Amino acid sequence: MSTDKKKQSIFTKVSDTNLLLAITIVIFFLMYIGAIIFQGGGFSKPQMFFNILNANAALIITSCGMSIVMISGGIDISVGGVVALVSMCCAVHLDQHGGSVFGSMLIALGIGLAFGLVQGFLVAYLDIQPFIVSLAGMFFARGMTTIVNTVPFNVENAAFKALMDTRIYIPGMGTTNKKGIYVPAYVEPGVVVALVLVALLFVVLRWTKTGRSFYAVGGNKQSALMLGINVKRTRFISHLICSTLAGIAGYVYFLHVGSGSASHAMGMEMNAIASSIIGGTMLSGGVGNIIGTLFGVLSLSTIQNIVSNAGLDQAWWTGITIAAMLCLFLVIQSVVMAQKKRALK
Amino acid sequence: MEENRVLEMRGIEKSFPGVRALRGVDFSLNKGEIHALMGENGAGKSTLIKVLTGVYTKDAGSISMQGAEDIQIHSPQDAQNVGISTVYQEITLCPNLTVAENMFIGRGNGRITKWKKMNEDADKILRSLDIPAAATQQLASCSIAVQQMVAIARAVDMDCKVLILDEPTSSLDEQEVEKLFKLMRDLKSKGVGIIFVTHFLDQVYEVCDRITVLRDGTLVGEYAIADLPRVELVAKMLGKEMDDLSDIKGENAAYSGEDAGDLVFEANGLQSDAGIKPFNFYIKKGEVNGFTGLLGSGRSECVRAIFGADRVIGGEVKMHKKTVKISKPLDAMKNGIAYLPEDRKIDGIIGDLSVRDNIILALQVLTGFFKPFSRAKAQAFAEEYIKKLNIKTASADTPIASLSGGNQQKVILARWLLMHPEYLILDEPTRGIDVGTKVDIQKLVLELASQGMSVTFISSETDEMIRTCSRLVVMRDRKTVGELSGDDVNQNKIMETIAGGEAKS
Amino acid sequence: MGFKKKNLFTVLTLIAMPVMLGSCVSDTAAGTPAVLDSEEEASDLITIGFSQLGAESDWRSANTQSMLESFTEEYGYNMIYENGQQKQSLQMTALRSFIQQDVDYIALAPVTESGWDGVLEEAKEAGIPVILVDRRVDSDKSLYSCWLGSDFELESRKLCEWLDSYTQAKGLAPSDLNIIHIQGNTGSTAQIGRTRGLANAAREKGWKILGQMSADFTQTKGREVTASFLRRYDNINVVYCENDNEAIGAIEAIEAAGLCAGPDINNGDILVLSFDGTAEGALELAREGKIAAIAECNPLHGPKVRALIEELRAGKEVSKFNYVDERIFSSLPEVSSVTVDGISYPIENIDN
Amino acid sequence: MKKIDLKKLLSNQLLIPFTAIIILCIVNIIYDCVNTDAAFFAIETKTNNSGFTVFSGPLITILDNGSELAILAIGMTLVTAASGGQDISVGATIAIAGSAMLRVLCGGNTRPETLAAPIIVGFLVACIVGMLCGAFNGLLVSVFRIQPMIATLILFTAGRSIAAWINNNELPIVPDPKFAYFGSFIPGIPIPTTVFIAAACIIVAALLLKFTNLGLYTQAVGINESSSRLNGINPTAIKFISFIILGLCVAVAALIKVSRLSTINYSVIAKDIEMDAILAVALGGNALSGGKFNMWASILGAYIIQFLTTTLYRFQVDSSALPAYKAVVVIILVVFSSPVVRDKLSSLSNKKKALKKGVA
Repeated sequence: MSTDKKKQSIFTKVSDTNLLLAITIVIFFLMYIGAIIFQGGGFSKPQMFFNILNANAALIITSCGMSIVMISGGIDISVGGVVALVSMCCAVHLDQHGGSVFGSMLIALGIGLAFGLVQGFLVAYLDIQPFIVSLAGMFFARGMTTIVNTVPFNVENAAFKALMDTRIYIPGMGTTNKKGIYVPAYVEPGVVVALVLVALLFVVLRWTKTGRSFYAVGGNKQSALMLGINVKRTRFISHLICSTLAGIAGYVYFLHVGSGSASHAMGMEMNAIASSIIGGTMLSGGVGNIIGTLFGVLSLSTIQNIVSNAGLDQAWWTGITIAAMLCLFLVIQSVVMAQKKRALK
Repeated sequence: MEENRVLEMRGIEKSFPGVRALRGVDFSLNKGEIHALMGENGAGKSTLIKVLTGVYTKDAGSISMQGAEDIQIHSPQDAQNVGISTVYQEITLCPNLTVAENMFIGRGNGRITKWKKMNEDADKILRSLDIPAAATQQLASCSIAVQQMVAIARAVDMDCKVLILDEPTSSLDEQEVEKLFKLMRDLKSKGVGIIFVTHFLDQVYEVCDRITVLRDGTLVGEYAIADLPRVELVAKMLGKEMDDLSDIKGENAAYSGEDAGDLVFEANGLQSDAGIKPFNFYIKKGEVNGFTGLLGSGRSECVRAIFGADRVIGGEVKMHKKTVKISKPLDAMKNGIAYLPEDRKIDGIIGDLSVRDNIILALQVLTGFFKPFSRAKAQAFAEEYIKKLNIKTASADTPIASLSGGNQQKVILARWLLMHPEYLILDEPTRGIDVGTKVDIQKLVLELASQGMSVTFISSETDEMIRTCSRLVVMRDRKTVGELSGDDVNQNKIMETIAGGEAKS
Repeated sequence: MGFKKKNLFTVLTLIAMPVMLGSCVSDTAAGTPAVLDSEEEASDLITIGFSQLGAESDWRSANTQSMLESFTEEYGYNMIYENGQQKQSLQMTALRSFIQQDVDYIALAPVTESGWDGVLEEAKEAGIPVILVDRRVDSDKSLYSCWLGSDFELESRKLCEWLDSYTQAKGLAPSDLNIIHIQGNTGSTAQIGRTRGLANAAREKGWKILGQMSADFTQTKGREVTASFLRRYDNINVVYCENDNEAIGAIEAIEAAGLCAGPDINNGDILVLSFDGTAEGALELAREGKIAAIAECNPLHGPKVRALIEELRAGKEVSKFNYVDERIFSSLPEVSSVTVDGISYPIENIDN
Repeated sequence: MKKIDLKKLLSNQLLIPFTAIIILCIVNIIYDCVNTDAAFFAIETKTNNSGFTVFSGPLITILDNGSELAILAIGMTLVTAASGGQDISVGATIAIAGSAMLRVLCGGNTRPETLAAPIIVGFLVACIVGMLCGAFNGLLVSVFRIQPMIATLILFTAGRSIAAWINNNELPIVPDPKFAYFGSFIPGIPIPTTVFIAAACIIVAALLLKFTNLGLYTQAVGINESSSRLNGINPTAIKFISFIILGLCVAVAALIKVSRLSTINYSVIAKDIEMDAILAVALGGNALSGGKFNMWASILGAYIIQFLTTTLYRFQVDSSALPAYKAVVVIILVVFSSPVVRDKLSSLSNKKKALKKGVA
């Protein structure tokens, strides 16, 4: 018994997932507090945080989908394309075909499901590399967006504009500005959808059978098979969920932006991957947490706000700081994992 | 099927391209019994287990359990449903999940994982089997031994009637082995039939009730522990009739060149991070010596330290009495040392490359990055050794992965012989190879020795060592326990040293 | 390197990275006075948030530079500048963060005309006046205090008048003109004005417009679009570009296709027309005659915007639409001046 | 060769690229018959603006525009073979290398009259910068053992911003007309210079593979890293070298891309070229999980992608709708080369054969 006790240092007690989650949350709060101290101005007001949520509701949903695929050992870089395709199709449906808001929601879900079924089948049952399948998915989605409608345009449909402008006011968090006017704090409906999905996915991953089988398949595909888990079905479902979430995220993005354009959600898939990694998901599979991914997205957008508020008018600072942060997290993860492995030897 | 029989296998046949792995094997297991399955490498032990667990499907024969005649097992799930559970040597659990999850996942108990109940059940089982792990602990943070016991706990919790342990103790230290035996005795008292596949003789005599011995795919016999003394078991495993094979050592005169006696390679206090204790070792020109001992006694780790395959952390190495620094395989190769690794699949062959590329690889690395062989030269090298070692291959272009085990081994051997090494290390060169190729390889080794090459030969088949080596270093539990030379190199002496007595050097 | 040493090395870089990152982000933050001391002496400095739509062309960079130079401390202002990178969503977030940062005035150069109602209402509720720069929005006029920019349609009508008088001087009938039309960002005020000017002129004067395609005011797209037109038609003699960068790209495509951009339209040359007149390369091409004529679009809005804000601070009423004065350049002597709606505009040569 | 037995040809790696070329040729021939004026295979001579006779026609455009992709395919094949992963930072590194080159050539002011340094110096700087980026990726992949796609995601995110930072977001234009020759025509020579550059790179690659063991070692490391280590190869070094070589290819591609416009646009230059480069390697029939590779198949794959793009342009397909068609082609090729489908097909054909034999 004694040898095992010696190895029970705090390091090995906490599971990989929780350890990386702790790192992410600590760094996020450090950054946010740092921003409040250094940048004063907007950050001290709660609405700034809500603005981050409003602007990134779609990214939160896609990143959760991406985390699920990464946890089960795959990858899906078509999510950005799907978001752009969904917003264009809904825009065209609403304005040119005079469709209803509910009809556009069905279209969004339909596109997500379609991509999920095709890509899931190719990856799980034909055993083709997820990278290539989703690369083709990205090409197809980006191409179709311009085929559906070449010119970007804003939606005029009244019912939709009403939905777009609905604000969910949060009592008591507003602030009165210099001119003595009370500016209420509000959140967009998309944010509510995103947070509900995060909670739902957390429950799925934590408690349901399929949720746990994502982790098992991601941890070791061979052992998962021997333990009696249907590996093919699990990988199929992971891709299905990821693309369906991309469909929903597409609608949330459409709600936020209110227009269809081929250049929408450019590079969103890379931001989703970056957020998942910052959130503690490992691409090698088996490790990851939805809450971590949520904080990953928040960290990413806080960095973007810090950089733009710092008056750095050149756009390049955001790219460099995000890359530096991603590099920092990757190196921390690889060192922590190596440390942990050595502690067990 | 008698009353207390839990498993009966009759006339099991299984063959692979070129090799008949199982020839009409019978096997029976009683309730509440620990039954050892013994046999040298390539005797068909693992094939029999894989047939029983559904990884392979049998060509002929019948498997029947209590109350179910001639059942068909095509997948691990089928075996699990019938009550046969297996714990493999490389543990098939998910390191990233918690102990409790590994015990209960994939067993279809409802849609929702009730964490609290699952952890309580897991803790109850772990405590009942006295396994030092907490249900909420991540599996990767437990030691290999604990992980194995968790796998056993999972099998037990699925109320399995037959529990197969495939070489569970190969990477455990004494305390952990003791804990495992206590667990096995508990299960035996609860009526579970346990098949214990192992190499370790003393472990068999300590815990098993009956032994089945296999050799070259045939059933040698089934004996109770009491009426099968240790030396007789070894004899049955190695097959008596192997002795009257001509003593090929005599055919080749020992190397008699004028520098016959001087030292080619010397190591003192050599130690690597692979967990072996510091050891001394030397080999003269034209001498064939060997490391012997049971599986897991540290034989491979010693030669990997010599070759620089593992990270050397201590000791000194001399070539022709001049100290040399060997920190990585390339240094050893430059000093004329060649190493045929133990595991062909992981360390030997480069699967998709052609036979020709596999043969010329080592010499190519030595010749240099900027001096690739011309196509013709490489083809000439390949054809020379394909003829010399009569490697059965369609052409020099076929990928090595599609060759049989024996031919793959010959290609790797050709790779190192092409380098014309001064000192050749062969680690289990004849494992899992048909008997014909085995004798070829043994003859070749002695022929090379007579031409002045010094060879270290490692094999778990002691008769092979006796027929080829003039000096044997005996290993047990990662330490050298003795050295035999001259006429000490015989069956009984080896068995004594391995079994435990200090051999006089 | 043994794993131990390598691991030490990684820990060192880890510590260095955030420190370096932190210092460079914070020191530049401290560098620009705009943010740090906005709390203490907020009283006398007027903070103004400027959301520029991007940095896609030289005209845009000149416009940004002029705004930055005219709202510095000596004039009693401090400006928070945000680059929208051609994305409406980024500009909307910028405006919302200005509202949070409690700025006194907001200047907005909108990337497209529509979709601004929501955020402009928020600014109105927060009592922050909004001044539109360069491009218009289709939202209700009450949502912004005023607009300043060029009269794009006037620029285009001046250029079309020049084309008409030049081709007549060269003895060409309107029907011999084959024009391809390289448009700017679809939906932007500049594009809408300059397209409407050409469309009306073509209808009145009977010109043929062979093809019309957007090149987003960038040189790369300008080159691609012109190249694809040249592959499809071989009788093109006029290329109407909606900014300098597109014109530079168009000329490169023309030369790459083995044709010649120049004044001699009668035997094979292609007349290239352009707007803005700020890109150095374009002025150079105009001097050589490769660009026949450029309608200036004056990017220096800074001083005029400051004047408007001074009037607003003094409480005076400000007219809704204000125009900057603009000229038209050409190095070809045939046409000396053009008259539009009775006002005559001299054709100035490039140097002054 | 005696009777070409179909089985060997069928399993040969060049099967996919060849079928793709044949299909595309047929499609173009049909297009030619439909509208008589367009002749796909004709190479006409035209005089360009500086009065020199130049070849032009669809075939020439394929060779001209496909050259960057072919050069990148060389580097990408080695990286995929050695590290078993993909480098998605290629587009961004082209932006960095191009920006550095322009910074050196234009000496910091956006509209220089004369070159601040000779073109060769600019190119050398681009090579160094390209190799530095390759080294950064190589370090993360080989030393820190981070998955290639994730390691290169860092440069993918930061690349275009670094490029913009080097030139302070200015768009400098190179004044010297000689610089533009690389991207277009050298006066007097009818064939576009990019074709020569691509040919030179392919020859260098051929020499590299013929006169060094790079090919053998890369494949050995890709297939079985631990066994190659035991044979004296240093896997970390081989992976690192493959990223450095890709860095060089990036520098050459940057030279061509920047000289086509003699200026640079950070967000648009070489957009999504990394996806095409990876596609080229896959079209060449090379496994994306590393190991055995055929360099010529990848280069062929690169030209096939350009062949497909040019064909689609001839069908008046809008450039931004093109990826959709490309996606369909990729899916078809990948499905037919996937092991599962191949087993199904071969078991199907065996059944047919058995049936025939049974019947006969």
